[in-house]
Amino acid sequence: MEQPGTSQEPLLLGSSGDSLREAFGKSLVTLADRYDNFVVLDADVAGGTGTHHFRRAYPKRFFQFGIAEQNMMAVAAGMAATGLVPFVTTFAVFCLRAYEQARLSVAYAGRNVKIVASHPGLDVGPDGGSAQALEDLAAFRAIPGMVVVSPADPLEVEQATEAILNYNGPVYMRTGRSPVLRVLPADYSFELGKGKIIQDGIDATIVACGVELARALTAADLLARESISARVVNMSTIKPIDDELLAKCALETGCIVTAEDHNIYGGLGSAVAESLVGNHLCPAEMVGIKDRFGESGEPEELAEKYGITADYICKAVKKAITRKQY
Amino acid sequence: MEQPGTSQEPLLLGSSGDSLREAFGKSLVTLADRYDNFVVLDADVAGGTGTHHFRRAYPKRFFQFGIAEQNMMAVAAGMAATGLVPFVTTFAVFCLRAYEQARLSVAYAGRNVKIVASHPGLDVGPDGGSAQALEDLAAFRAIPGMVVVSPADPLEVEQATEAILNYNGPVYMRTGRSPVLRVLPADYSFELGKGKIIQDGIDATIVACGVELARALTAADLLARESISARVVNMSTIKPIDDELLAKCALETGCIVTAEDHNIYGGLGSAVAESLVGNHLCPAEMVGIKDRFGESGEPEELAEKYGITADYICKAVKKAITRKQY
Amino acid sequence: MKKLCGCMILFFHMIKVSSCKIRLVFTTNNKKDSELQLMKLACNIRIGCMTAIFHAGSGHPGGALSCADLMAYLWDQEIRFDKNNSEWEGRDRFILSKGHACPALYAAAAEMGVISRSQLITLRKLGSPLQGHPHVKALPWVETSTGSLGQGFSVAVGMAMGLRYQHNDARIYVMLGDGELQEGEVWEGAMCAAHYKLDNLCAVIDYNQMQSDDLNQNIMAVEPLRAKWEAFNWNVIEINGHDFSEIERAFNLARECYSKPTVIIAHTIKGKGISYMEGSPLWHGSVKLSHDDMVKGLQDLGVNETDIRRYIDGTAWN
Amino acid sequence: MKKLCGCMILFFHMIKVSSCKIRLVFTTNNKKDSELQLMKLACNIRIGCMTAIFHAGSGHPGGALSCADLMAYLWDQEIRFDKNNSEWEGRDRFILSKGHACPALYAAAAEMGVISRSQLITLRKLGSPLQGHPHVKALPWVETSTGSLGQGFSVAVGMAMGLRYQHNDARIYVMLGDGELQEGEVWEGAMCAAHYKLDNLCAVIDYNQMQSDDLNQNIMAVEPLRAKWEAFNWNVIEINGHDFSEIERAFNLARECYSKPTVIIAHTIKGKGISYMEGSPLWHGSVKLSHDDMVKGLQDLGVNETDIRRYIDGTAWN
Ligand SMILES: Cc1ncc(C[n+]2csc(CCOP(=O)(O)OP(=O)(O)O)c2C)c(N)n1
Ligand SMILES: Cc1ncc(C[n+]2csc(CCOP(=O)(O)OP(=O)(O)O)c2C)c(N)n1
Ligand SMILES: [Mg+2]
Ligand SMILES: [Mg+2]
Repeated sequence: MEQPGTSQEPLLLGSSGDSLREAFGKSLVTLADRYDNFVVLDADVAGGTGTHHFRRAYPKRFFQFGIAEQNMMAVAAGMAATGLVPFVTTFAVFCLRAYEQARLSVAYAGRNVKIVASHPGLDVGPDGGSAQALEDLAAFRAIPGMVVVSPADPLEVEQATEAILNYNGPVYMRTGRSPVLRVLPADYSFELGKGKIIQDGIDATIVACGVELARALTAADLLARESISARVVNMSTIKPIDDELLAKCALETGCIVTAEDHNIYGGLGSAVAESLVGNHLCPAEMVGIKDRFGESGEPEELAEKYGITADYICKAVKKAITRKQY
Repeated sequence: MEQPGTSQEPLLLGSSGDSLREAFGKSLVTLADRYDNFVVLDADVAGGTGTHHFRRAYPKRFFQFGIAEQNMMAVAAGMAATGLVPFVTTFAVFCLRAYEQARLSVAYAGRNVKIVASHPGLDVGPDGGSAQALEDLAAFRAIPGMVVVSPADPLEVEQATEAILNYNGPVYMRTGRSPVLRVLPADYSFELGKGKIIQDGIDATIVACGVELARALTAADLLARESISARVVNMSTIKPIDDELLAKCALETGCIVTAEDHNIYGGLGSAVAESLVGNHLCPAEMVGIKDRFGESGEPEELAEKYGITADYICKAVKKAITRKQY
Repeated sequence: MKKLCGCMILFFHMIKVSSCKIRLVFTTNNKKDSELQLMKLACNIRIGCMTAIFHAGSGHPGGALSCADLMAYLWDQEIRFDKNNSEWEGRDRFILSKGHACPALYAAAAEMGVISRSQLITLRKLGSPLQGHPHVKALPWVETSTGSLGQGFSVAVGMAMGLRYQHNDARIYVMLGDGELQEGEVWEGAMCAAHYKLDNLCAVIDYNQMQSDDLNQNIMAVEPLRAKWEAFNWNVIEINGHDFSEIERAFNLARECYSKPTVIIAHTIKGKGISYMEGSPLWHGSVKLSHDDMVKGLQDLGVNETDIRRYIDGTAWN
Repeated sequence: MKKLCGCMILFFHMIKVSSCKIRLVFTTNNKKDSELQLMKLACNIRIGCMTAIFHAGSGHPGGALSCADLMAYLWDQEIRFDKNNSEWEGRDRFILSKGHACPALYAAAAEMGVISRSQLITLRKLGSPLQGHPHVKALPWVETSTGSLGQGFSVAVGMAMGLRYQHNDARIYVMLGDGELQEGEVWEGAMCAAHYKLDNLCAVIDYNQMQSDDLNQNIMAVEPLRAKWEAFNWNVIEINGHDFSEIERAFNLARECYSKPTVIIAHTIKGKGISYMEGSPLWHGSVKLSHDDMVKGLQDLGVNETDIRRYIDGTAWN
């Protein structure tokens, strides 16, 4: 297909380090040979979403739409109708710009489109509150049939990218902006729709997703020093939620703490709450942003100010334990 | 202000009967004299949202934006910045078109804009699934600081319209398309942020909003015949949710059933679940649309097919009762 | 009406798929006949729209009737499709971006034998595939789900890109309303289609100058339309959307235009064919047609008394 | 540079509010001086941008520098405001719709005394009102929160409508990027502003021909710009956005245009003033400026060694 303009490769300044977005961009390159039917769509933020790696490696499978997210989303639905599997990529907050297109042209029409959003939550940092999407998990979870995924580290991003490619249907996946640690074991294996116990414990379960998993693991370590044994679950599929695992954790540990870089309303905490009240009851505390917008600052500073660090998770675990019913 | 075009009043075909949207349109007229600082914005659906009443009565305070919801929403934010209180009115599904504008230009900027959406849920009927917004409560609930309201009958619409006008901040309010019964007592008084016990009971609490309140009341009557005493709460403010009342109901009736014309994920049921697991625990069942899109049909037929009639509420109540812990 | 050369190219496609619809090739000699035939078809589409909306109890007649002639030409003359295989990869794609006008689409499909005529009276009823707005999961041949204005156009752009990427030279036709052009998404899509030089894409604007509540110019003026599309780098053709020879010429020119997408601005009359609807602001949005509306409307369309009764009681197509 | 007649009308506003900024009235005699003064101001704005972004560790220098001259003129010459009362109802409104260029806005405000210069080095830091994108709850005088392209423009349209409705004849200025014009919302707003004949609205396009990743024409071509805005019924003025006499002429023409909104298409150079940034595709998006980048950049802006050191260590404005 004719690509307009020059073929000069613009230099890249956005992506940095071992971030979820970088992992995503590189995974696309890795997967491209084995899956020749997917294409990547960008809205002038390839440097920020990690897809610049794919653009360099597979320029013909990379489509640029400029700063026009609504059109990009519905175009993806059209491309999917011709048999391609489009990855729609932009920042999480700009996915919200195309929310109704994702609803109608993608989900209602049943198109096999993968929406992959970088820059979610406070993890966005210095760009400030306008750019820190705290609503995306809630908004996309509400769309019928939309699968919602938020992997925790680069290894999981790689596995999840392949898994959503193998799944036939619309998916919304969050990556992340800031450099992250590898927290999952080398033998970890992502399964769409399943949570995974990363560290076992008996006094409480911390259910986390995305960048909060690392904080949950730190929290578990801190709690261990106080002889509190916390189980840590990586709930990287937020929808469909793993009811079975949640019921098991509720039963075995008696209380749950959720942790997410998202508004406390509508996201992971909400999905867990729905599951608990409908299945196996147990008290839960939610760690997340308490219905406020973010602001400029370094992610760690913001996590502290907005109450989503390991310390806050520890506090929530202790509170949850006091609320246990048996 | 100069209004382009003719002043010919287009005839009205959309609105009908004693519906929530009609009540809303008429309330605007009633309130206009006492509140001279609000204006009404429309995106070529005034016949459908009820605002045609206001247009006829106050043409200079009525602004037409054509089929361009994004612009309308952000324009409203700009108007609010000049001291006006804009009502942004369109169908619920087209409010989603302007979701990111509602997030940034309205909520993040802290503008006193009232978003009022008609045509939510299966209640939309024959227009079909594309037009039946099952996501709006979830999506708007996730926006920090956004108040979310869904009144149950014409009387409450009238009161709620005035209440949100008196509240200084962004609000999303659902009305409804189809004719409804007046179900609230004449001495009912809406309070923003408060649920109201409409009918008392001891075995279970049905927490409903919007058109589901009428069905909840019918369900309570049906249950009474089987000697099940169900309390019915009108939870017309979905955010902030009335935690206190929910805790009281959980304590006093031991189980809760939520009922809403919305996806079971993210809306009223979710708000209630969040509250229960975080405060006074009790089992809950959710009546709502189970993550599917709607389709064409009459509202009552769809309610039956998608499981949100009084009968389904009854079934849910019975199930919830079996799950009671004491 | 299709130019012979176009048809020759087409031929190579068609021989591969024996069941696909062979289009008529009109010569100047039988032009009158062909036009009469199209007029008859358009009239049947209008009857279908009226009958479907009447039985549904709601629907948007104005914008369905204004595009009936365009729809007749498109489905009878322009669009390659195989009515027995809606998945045929070589088919042209037609997308009704102004989805509320779907009665015209369903009626055209019924005339073409894609669906049965008797299905028309199930429009908007529970369980019917004829949803209030076209839904691809209910009717695969509608290509995409529409109903929220602006989106179908972008989806069409995506199909044009996707097909070209896969070296499929099928064409994409998308019909928009004039009020729909107020949606910013349309201009995003317009910019994109021109940027990618999508000459396999042809947009048709049903320019009836009215939208839901009133004339465009009273709601939100969209003029000058030609200048707008030219400034967005499209090939622009302006025609009378009720004149079949102009319609033919326009689609032929569109097919011959290289490296630009084409937009056909078709001037039409909202409610065309039904005397009491034409020019009246009453029939733009969703309405309920009364028994009298039906009688008078079908009379305008030249239907005889007996048949009118049969359309009204729903037995016409039994 | 403001025409005297414009100033006379203005005068009646200004006498009401004694504290509000009195604008200079330039005559042809002192034109050279005034231009030199504006060049100096623009240079200070550029120094402010570089220093703020350097200390922040991230930010978008390219698009901040390209609009520095426009910003200098706007804030020094065009916009009525009262630096001691950001809520003054008679103030003109300025909205930076391309919110990522806020270092230029903050630096201009610092030069005008709206904020203190020393605040500039707190850009993007926790607790600073100088958010990564302008936020009205952190800084009331920025008028609205931006950062998501396209929205600020619609908000400006809303302010123009709201002020006119309330018989307030303040003017609204809104600056957009060229990449921003790809957002459909801009064309929705453009259609709306022309429909309502908002001659109190003046849009400025910082036409640096580049967006985040590359030249517009490689990303998504936006040309022909003049034809687009004309087709959307705007008064269009095209200028060199680095030439103060052209800038002056444009704003004067805008003020004199009745019954149409005006758009000033200002041709600019991304990264203007910093030799290694101009024309290079490296500096469009958010970047981190190194120590060397700062030294070289400030040298280009004519800053001496001692001052460079003080900008770098953050003590320049102590
Ligand atoms: C995004 C969106 N907003 C609003 C509507 C409601 N609506 C349905 S039809 C219509 C008028 C359409 O006018 P036009 O595009 O001119 O269509 P036509 O005149 O051909 O019927 C409107 C506003 C919609 N379907 N989609
Ligand atoms: C809706 C939206 N999409 C994407 C972005 C990310 N973004 C920030 S700056 C930019 C490029 C802007 O280009 P242009 O408007 O030309 O600005 P300038 O060249 O003046 O910096 C992009 C894509 C955004 N801010 N908003
Ligand atoms: Mg029309
Ligand atoms: Mg630019």
